[in-house]
Amino acid sequence: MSARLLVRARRRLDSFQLDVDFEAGSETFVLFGASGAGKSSTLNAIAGLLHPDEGEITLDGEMLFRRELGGARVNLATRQRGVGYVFQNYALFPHLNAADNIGFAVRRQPRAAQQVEKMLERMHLSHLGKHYPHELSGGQQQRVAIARALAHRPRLLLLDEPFAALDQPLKERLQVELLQLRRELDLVVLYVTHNLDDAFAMGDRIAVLQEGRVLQRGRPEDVLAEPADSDVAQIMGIRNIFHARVTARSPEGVQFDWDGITLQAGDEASVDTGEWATLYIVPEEVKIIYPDVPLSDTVSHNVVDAEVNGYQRAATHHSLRAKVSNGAIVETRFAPSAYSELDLKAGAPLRLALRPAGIRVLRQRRGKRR
Amino acid sequence: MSARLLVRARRRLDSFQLDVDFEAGSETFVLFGASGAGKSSTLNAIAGLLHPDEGEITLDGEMLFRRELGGARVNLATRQRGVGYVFQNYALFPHLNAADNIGFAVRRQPRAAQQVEKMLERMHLSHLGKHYPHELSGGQQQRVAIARALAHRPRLLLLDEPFAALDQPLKERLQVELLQLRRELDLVVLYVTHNLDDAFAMGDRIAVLQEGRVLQRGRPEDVLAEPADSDVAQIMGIRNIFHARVTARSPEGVQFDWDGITLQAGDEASVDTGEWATLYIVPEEVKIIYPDVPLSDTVSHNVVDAEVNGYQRAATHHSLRAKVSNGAIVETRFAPSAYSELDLKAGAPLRLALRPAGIRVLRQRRGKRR
Amino acid sequence: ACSPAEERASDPLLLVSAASSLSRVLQQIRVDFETTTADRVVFNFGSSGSLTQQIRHGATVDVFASASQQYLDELRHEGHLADTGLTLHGRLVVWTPPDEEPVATVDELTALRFRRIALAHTKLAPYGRAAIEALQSSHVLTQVEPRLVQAPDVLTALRYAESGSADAALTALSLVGDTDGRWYTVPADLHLKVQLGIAVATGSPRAQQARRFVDHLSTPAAVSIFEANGLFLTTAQTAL
Amino acid sequence: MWAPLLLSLQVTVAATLLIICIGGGLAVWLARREPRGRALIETAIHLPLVLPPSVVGYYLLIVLGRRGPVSTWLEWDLLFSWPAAVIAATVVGMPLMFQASRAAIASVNPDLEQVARTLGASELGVLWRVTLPLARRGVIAGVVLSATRALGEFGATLMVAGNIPGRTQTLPLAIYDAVQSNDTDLANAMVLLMTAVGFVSLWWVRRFDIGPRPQRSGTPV
Amino acid sequence: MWAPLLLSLQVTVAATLLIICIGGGLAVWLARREPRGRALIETAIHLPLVLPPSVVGYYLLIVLGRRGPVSTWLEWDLLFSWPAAVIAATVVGMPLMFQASRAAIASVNPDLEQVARTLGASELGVLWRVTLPLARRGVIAGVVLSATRALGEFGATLMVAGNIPGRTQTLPLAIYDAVQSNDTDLANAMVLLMTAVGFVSLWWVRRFDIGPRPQRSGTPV
Ligand SMILES: Nc1ncnc2c1ncn2[C@@H]1O[C@H](COP(=O)(O)OP(=O)(O)OP(=O)(O)O)[C@@H](O)[C@H]1O
Ligand SMILES: Nc1ncnc2c1ncn2[C@@H]1O[C@H](COP(=O)(O)OP(=O)(O)OP(=O)(O)O)[C@@H](O)[C@H]1O
Ligand SMILES: [Mg+2]
Ligand SMILES: [Mg+2]
Repeated sequence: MSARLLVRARRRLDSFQLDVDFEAGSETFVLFGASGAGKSSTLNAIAGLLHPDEGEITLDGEMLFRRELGGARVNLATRQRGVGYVFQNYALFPHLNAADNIGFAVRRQPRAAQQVEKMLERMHLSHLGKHYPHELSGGQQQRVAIARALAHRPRLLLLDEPFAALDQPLKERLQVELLQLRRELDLVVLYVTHNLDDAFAMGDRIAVLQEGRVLQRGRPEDVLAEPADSDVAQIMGIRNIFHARVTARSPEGVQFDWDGITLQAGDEASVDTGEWATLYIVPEEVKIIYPDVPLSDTVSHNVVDAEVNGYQRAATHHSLRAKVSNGAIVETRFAPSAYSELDLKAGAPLRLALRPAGIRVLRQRRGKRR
Repeated sequence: MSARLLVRARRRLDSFQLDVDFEAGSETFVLFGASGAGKSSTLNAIAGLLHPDEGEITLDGEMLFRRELGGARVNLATRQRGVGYVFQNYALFPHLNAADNIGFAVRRQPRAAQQVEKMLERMHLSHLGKHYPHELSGGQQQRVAIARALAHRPRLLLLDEPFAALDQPLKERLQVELLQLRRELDLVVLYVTHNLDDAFAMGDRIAVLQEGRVLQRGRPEDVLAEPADSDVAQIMGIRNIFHARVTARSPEGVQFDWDGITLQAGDEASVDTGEWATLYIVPEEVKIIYPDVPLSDTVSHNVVDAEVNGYQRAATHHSLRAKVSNGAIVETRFAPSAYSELDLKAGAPLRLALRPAGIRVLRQRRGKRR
Repeated sequence: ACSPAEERASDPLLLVSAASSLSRVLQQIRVDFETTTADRVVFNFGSSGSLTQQIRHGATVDVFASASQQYLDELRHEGHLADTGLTLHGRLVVWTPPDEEPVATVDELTALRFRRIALAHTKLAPYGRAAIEALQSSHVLTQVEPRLVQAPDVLTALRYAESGSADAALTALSLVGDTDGRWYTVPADLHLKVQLGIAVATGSPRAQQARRFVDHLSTPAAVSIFEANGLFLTTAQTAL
Repeated sequence: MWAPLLLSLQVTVAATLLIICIGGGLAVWLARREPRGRALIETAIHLPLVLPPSVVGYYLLIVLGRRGPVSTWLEWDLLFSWPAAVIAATVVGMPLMFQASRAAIASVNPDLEQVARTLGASELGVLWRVTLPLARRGVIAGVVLSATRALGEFGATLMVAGNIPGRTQTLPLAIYDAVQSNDTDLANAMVLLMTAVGFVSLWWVRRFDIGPRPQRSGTPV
Repeated sequence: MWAPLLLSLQVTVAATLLIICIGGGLAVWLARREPRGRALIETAIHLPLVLPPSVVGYYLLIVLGRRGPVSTWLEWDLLFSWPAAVIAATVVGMPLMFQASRAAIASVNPDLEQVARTLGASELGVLWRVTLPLARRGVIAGVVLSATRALGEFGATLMVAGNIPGRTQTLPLAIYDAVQSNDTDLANAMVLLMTAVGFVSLWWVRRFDIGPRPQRSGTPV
């Protein structure tokens, strides 16, 4: 039988209510959500470190936990659950050096020393086996924690932001190794992250969490392409989400009234005239119009007046936030070299073209207005 | 006088040797480097938690530390250095709740309660003031640590991966706030990160660290555009770095012999025929050639045979690693939707076009061969 | 109001340091004494050795009642005690618990039913020394020696037997009066006299009252209380 | 029965305060430092624990006695007064406070002390607001142990303070007297009283012991 | 002087082992749990600390005596033998071990115990490989305190073991005798010997105390 994890758990923590429900097979299943969404609490429940008020957790058909009105109670001890857990704060044993931390579970096994040696190597820590946790850098500590969980050979691997303290090249290498290992050992891996790229790189499927609940599950591409509602869209990093009313439909697309601005969208969304819709504008498709250059064809639609509100740089793009005439803030993204001649200080006036191809409608169930 | 921090410190830690040297003004100065590069150790030295074997640290003209052959020794107590330090592991006081952690330094000041309240609000933690650290999520703990350091009103802010546990939207908001605050208070901010986008978003200037040494300093865009050597290039996330020999120069560009493959580069690098050069290929400019479609103009140069070596997904792009005929691994990047018809399983043969415009030469001092 | 020492010096209470084994009899005499005079007495009970050390190192007491004449002599020699005082002697008894057949001679202690025989410290306590002598004079010491259990003082020796931890105790007649058990008084000629002494301290800030108290101890009323408790007056050196 | 109890409480409170100050101070001093002769200092502190209390009392007698330094230099005649009982209880209870709280203080995560320093706390502030709260349990254990030891102190007290009813007779001494004079009922009553005092104070002190939170700053579990 | 020393060491070692097992076990049990009547249990453990040792000895005498349960049910006649001294020392030293190690065990970061459980450690394994090593300092403090207390135990021992030279006369009893008989030289010599024993054992135990590393898993500082 293939590996399979079922989780249904409800737990009140003060003012926070955890109420999650998902299943994962032999795959990397990503728990994605903002800070405080309940990701770590979910892992704790699965590991048996947090007892749900109600719920059921099974792994490969074996009941790990069950507590329900009228049902028999089950609560398998943590050590019998066969999980490997990388804590968000690592929780390394301060009295053991790196090698002994990793060897904690396997110490008694034959060839334990070699196993530990191999793990250290895998984590690029060979020279640091004798270091105690407080003699390791943050990223080195994190790798020891990963190695320790792996060495235990679990059925189910719980990773709480396991690469958050690692640099990009190292992270990528370890991610590849982890995926390989997962396949070899047919593990269920739960992977907590709030980095979208990591979610895509690792996740066969993803669950989007907010305030303790699972908002949407699915393949990462699918969730990004069709977020269930504007909350999911926002969590998935989609920018420029707005509500607008459909004023007309034509073969070329839909026309919206967006708080006083008329928008022409290329999207052939199945929305009817008069309805409210949630739409988003892809920031790369928002262009800044050079004031003294005649409008080219590509930027001749949806031209709005705006005012610079903020400017941010990243390695491969810059982004600018502008307040458009109806008061909304629109983000635009472009190559670092673009628009360098323009004056983009906060408050400077400018004109934006919101290209129709970049205006998409969220295919959502009747959304709440925000 | 404008704020100014000078750091020169040397310290042996077991097999690791810290040997840093940089200065920062009223700006956000990013310490960038791989795991174990010595970033945290550098901050510790500045805060007075690690004593250099030799060196000198001054802040706004005041000597914080000095220890030199034949010089008078200075070692200002940590509490007099006026630093605010966000530890990589947060180091929250477990016996104090969030509000009391934040108020630790200001407790006695008038209006301390309001100050704390405001800080909690700023960090989006208003409802969690009464929670103890172990009742907070990882990201919430991290924000408490940031608020605590800020509330102290330091002259110099040391941030050790301060947003590593936060989701993207929250991180961006806090980054903007932090930059504002820095400007208002005219602080020197040292910002440790290994996330390139963060380095660009926050860093007025950046220092690239490796094995305890500063390899290069400068504006992030400049360092990325002109990395001092292939190590820096690699740390800055530049892919496909290779060594090749210049075989010819022509008005259109340079021709290289890359371990048996002839490469045409668009770059007008100042390299002479016969010289060795370090070059890199921008992964976005590597195109996969559809086997049955005639070569278009854009992909007619530098066509090489290759074999799929790995495939990785991210949110906004996918990337493929291919082993080309001379044995090198070349990474290519493309939109998630591209090439979906192709069979890109590991081992599948394919042809790549390395567009001349994407082949750049590192302007470096005589580099070591790797 | 001032230093503790001055406070104590001006305190009208007469402080009598006394061996714990004398506590019963001295309490009775105090009642008698306090009905005849206006003086008030307070006791400081302890082991004679400790009390001796206290006096030696300058503790302010008015009267010292030692379970061992030897300590008294030492202190007197060192000048801590005045000549005023009296000497008593006690009687050694073989005490047996109520459920045990009492003995009629010391020899009977060789009987095997006496698996453990408690006695006081054989070097420091006069009753302990006397017990050894009595056993020796009865020619049974070598036989019973392995069965002897040495308690720190006569009181504890009695407790051992009372609690059933020992089958018999060689203890003081002065202690057994109110016990349930039975006892055999060892003939006085089997051991050297067990001498107890009471004397006035030279450092006493209430020398007058102290002497009055010591004098009272040799009055017929006090002597009869002593005798009722198994203690007998040997000599008395009165103050006047 | 009540006079000895009150005196005992008075002596215990005074001794405990002294023990907390001196023993706690020594513990703080020696928790992280390694002064030369540290082992000697520690042995000296522990000595009253290995010696029979009455022998400790004997040495105290010499120190406090008429020819001792306290009497000749300070002109304090403390023998047979309740302060002498306080001194005896202090000396005998000290090692308990010292050892238990030193261990706890040495176990505090130094990072947390460091971060307090970066926040401008003085060394005293660090001690008071970080180290001691985090070492709370061990320090309280030390206080409990030394206070109960002080409450039960007997041998050394008997030696230097005497056993004078109404003046220096503490509850343990009264119990001893009662046992000696075979007054089992009184003895048992006073033992019960002692037990009650112990129970109440343990119960009271436990509230601090549990404290607000466990010592960690981890992820919720 | 040498016979009492050897006997003292023998008694101390045996008592310390008992204390570690029983006191340590109770500490582990009560460190994290709140069974009903916990305060009562703790009071009972602490009782020997608040009572004068000789009174403890008196009660032990009753328990161990010929009419007590140990003698009548178990048919063990322990009085006036060295095992009785061991029992006296154990009872008197127990609260020190209990209190000091309970505090240390309760202060261990529960996350670390949890992570050990996820790594398949049994409860005993967690205790042995995580909790105790991390509570090391406090546990050692407890052992040191109770061992030295056992070494110096006098009042209760005197009561139940007697003071039989060569058989049950431990070093403290010998010192007491010497002091009582005003043999100052012998007393001082034996006190010096006691001090030396204390010094050597403290010095020896300190090696474990310092241990490999401070208790934290933080960034290097
Ligand atoms: N013991 C507790 N008592 C009260 N509230 C708690 C407790 N533990 C957690 N919480 C709350 O539960 C919520 C979820 O916490 P959790 O650690 O699961 O978040 P998370 O998704 O892992 O966040 P992060 O990405 O910041 O680590 C948080 O708001 C936190 O404050
Ligand atoms: N006390 C110590 N003893 C020995 N080596 C140490 C000690 N402290 C740190 N090191 C070593 O020094 C190097 C630098 O550590 P540092 O914490 O400064 O790295 P870092 O750049 O902050 O890395 P990361 O991004 O992983 O946090 C590491 O290799 C670490 O193992
Ligand atoms: Mg978390
Ligand atoms: Mg670091």
